[in-house]
Amino acid sequence: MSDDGFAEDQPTPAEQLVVALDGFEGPIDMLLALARDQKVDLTKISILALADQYLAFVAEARKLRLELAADYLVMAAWLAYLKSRLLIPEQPEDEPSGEDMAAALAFQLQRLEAMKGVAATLMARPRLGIDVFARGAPEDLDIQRKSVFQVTLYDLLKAYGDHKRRKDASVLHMEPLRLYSIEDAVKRLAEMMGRIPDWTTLQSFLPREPAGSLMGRSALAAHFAATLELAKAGQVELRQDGAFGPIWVRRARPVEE
Amino acid sequence: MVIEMVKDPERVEAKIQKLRLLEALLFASAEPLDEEVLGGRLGPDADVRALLEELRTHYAPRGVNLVRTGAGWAFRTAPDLAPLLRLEQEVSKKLSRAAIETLAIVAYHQPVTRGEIEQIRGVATSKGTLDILMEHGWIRPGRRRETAGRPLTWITTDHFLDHFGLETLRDLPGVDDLRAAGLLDSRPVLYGVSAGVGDALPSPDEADEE
Amino acid sequence: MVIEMVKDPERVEAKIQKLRLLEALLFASAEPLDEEVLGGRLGPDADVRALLEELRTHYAPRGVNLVRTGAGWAFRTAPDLAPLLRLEQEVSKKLSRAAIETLAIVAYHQPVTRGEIEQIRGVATSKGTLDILMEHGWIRPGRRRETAGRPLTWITTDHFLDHFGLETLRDLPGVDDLRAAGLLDSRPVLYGVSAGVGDALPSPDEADEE
Repeated sequence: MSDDGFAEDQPTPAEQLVVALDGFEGPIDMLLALARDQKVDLTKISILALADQYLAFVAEARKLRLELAADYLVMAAWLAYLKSRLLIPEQPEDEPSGEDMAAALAFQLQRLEAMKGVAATLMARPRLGIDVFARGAPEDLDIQRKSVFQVTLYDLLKAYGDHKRRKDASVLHMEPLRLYSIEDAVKRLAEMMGRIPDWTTLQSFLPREPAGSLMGRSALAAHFAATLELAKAGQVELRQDGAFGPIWVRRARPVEE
Repeated sequence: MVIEMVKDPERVEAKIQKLRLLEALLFASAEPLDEEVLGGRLGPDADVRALLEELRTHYAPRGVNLVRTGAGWAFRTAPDLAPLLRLEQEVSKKLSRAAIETLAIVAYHQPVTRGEIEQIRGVATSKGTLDILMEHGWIRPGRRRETAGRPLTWITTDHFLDHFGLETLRDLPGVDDLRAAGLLDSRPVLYGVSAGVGDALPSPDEADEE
Repeated sequence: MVIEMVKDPERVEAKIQKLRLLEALLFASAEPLDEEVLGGRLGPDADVRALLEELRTHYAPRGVNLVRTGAGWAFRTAPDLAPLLRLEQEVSKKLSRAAIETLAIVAYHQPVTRGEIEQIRGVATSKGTLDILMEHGWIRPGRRRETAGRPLTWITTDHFLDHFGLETLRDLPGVDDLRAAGLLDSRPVLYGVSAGVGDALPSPDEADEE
């Protein structure tokens, strides 16, 4: 990208990604963009290289103190884990294997790429009302009308949706105190933990809230209490390397032996 | 297409393209088009009148004719076919919003009595609304409710399913499906903030007011 | 008109009349007409399919073509004239990237649940995406999937075929290659970004009613 002699002024791919973050529809979409940059057939993509690029992006975003959505962080943790699985010799009891995980991710990227491709092809077709036209002055014939009234399923569903909304709006609701509940945090953590097999900081699981705001503080408190609940239930393990140090969480391993 | 004594293949091709464009323009237009407008679309070197006459000749024996009306040129179905086409006098009507909503409520809440429909909608239902839906074959009376006054209930018909392309009533999208599809705008989530709904979170200002 | 080996002048005349009527019926309607409806108008002894094929052949080189789309047949301007006709049309509303991708996934993976769409795209479907596609008349709810939770599926409509100039879903560009490559498999993947999250969380309604 930089044979013009100004290589040092060129932003790194990770910096470019941070700038373009708004253009992506989530981490998979971004991974696909990174994969395209490898300029090889998606079936021959190096998942390892891809993981490195993605982790570099997250590191760069952190350096710029950019708030990343939880999905991006979960993906980073997952890719870091995948990378370790790919680099360390496979243990027979590991299921699924690192190769299987990499293949599944490659498949997901190929499938999304295929859909983006056909979406573009579809939209490039001659379209009715834009490229191709129907009879401009139809003559009103008694041909196909099974019904005098023209009502579509959309009209019907929209009417019901509108009715429901009006009805909801007319009921007075007492606004509950806006706090993060422990129940929600437990649900949220349990769901996210299912996808991250290795030690991760509690901080990275927190929803995006301004630090110090009431929501931010209640989210932290609720998630901390939730990890204790989950640890008590034997679903997660907790670790803290020193006082005031980060709290690490991981999914509980089956007891060995 | 009738091609006159033009021998140069390129000119023949150009003429055919002009005739095709003329045909498409006249077909797609909602209004008759006059020769000036058509000339503007065909280019300065087109003999619009001659091309129109050629099209008119081509279509004269067919089921669709090219006719010249006061304002311009237009395709019309051949007049001799009118009795076979049975032009429909009645213009399709739009169903009132109240009627669509009532139909939706019968569909979702059936069997449902008129009193219940009114309770659900929060307004009185005119007798005419249910009559229109029934005349149309979308709803029919069901069993009487075994309560005081034994009120009649209303249910949807097979014709209802047919009209809306549903195989069974179970295929009607549920409230959650409607919300997910965006047909039921829900209020912002105030409580139970969870992953994936980041957009709906209250702004920090609001949150601090408590 | 191409007249086959029919010698009896009366039969020739009857056939020409049927072709003319068919032409007029199709021409008069902006919406596709299905063979059943056309057959009902032409009478029991008409071979509707053969007559339609004859008309299609006649119109193939012209500026207006007879096309088959979904269950019906309709006259449409020839696609190659698009650049010359497009002048008249106002700028169409631009669809979001999410909406276009979602439409392609419904088209190629149908019947497909919202959860599967999210698995494939790797993000939650924002409210309004399916709504917009449905408002365009391109997708509609299909049957519920007979699995846990009986999720609603989405399918494309005949109008989708008409809008994109497709005769059947088999004519979707590249569909055979994608199927052969296994890319039309909507199975969940190991890394499910958003699918599943929605199911595990309380719906806004439940959360609000506390």
